Amino acid sequence: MMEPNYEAQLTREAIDTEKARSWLDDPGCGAIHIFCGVVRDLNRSKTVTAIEYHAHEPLALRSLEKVVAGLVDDGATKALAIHRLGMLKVGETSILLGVSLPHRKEGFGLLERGMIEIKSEVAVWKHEHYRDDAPEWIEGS
Amino acid sequence: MMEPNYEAQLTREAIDTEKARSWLDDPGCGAIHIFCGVVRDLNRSKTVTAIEYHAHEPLALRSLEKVVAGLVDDGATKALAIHRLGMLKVGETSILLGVSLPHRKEGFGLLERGMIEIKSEVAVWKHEHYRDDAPEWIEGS
Amino acid sequence: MELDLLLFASLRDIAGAQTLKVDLPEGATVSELLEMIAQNHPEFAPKLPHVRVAIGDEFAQPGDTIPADQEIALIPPVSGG
Amino acid sequence: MELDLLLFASLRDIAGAQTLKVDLPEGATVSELLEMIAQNHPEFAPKLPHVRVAIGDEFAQPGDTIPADQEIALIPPVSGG
Repeated sequence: MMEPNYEAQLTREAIDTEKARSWLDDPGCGAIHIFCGVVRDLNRSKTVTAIEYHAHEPLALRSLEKVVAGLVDDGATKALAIHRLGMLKVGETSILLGVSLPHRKEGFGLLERGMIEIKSEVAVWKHEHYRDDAPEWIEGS
Repeated sequence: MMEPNYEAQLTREAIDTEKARSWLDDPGCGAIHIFCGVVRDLNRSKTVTAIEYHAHEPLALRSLEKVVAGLVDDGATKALAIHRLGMLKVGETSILLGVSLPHRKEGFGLLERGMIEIKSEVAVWKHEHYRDDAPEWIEGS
Repeated sequence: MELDLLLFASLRDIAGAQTLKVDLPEGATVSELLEMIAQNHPEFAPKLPHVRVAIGDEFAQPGDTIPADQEIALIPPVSGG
Repeated sequence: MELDLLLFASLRDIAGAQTLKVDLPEGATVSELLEMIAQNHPEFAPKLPHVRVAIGDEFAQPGDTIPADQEIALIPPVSGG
């Protein structure tokens, strides 16, 4: 039986970049591209202390699967997306998107497109917590 | 004292993607981009069993430093390049290039440019080992 | 038919709850659902132009019929990643 | 002055060694070094149009003077990454 060549996950555990790289590994691939979206300490001029990521889980997972399946359709040998949910501190990875392919050239564009699709289609919302203000839901990216 | 915001390394140890991600981490960064070049099992129609990476080490390290310094000059908050040397099996990472920055958009182009510079300027050579032929030096990429 | 619509993000704050109970005629479409909410729950009206409806694990089209046996959700603009 | 030029990749195979001993006049430039190799070691001639010279940890320009006290290397087209 063939191993599936794409994978989408929602998780409440810390995302391990090395484990993602291992999953993407393939003997025919000379290139592995990984993008990590990370919680940063500043958004819209407010000091962010943490972000809670909340999802419509079945819908989000389905959309995430469509994104990685699309990347494989368009040339990735393997594609992996993992979105973290729950409360994240500054510096933690909220999304990891990765692709492997024989040569690196097309990988940059595939990851960029995948992230645009994730940002517009995956049913996840940030509830941002600030040092000096009440938490806010972010809608639209 | 300020931490340096770029780093270049030559190593004979396996490259750990998660450790690289941690080094790139910065509270002001929402994006971490990592590219791994990996030994693949086919090159120029020959079955590759291993590649030995050989360097002019001082020259290679200096060029690698210039590449990552250039990425920081052009907008990366941090930039890291690690080139592995010695004998590598199929599937192992030979080069890791990573950048972190506040927003992801510019990161794809920075990594792509950095890899082009590494491929043309860093004094490292592949000695490819094949299943069915004598090993060959690769010159030019 | 009675439905508990799933709410997300700011819609939960507006409702003060995770769901919104609505009563719809059988065969109502997605756009009829949204019109009904705008009329009966005007506190949601400013949000609705940007809200999509999901049926189960798929986004729905305006003309789709609302089924009685699947989860229906109101999806404000997403902000994941 | 006598120099041991560092060789890499296919240049090592051609020389059957990791270095090439050359004797240069004081003040010789990088391009004079390459011309001298082409004349005295014709087995390298086909490679030289694509070879760069490094002085210490920097690539040199054709007009640079070869110093006596730094490592001089012949750099064929690289293939790392």
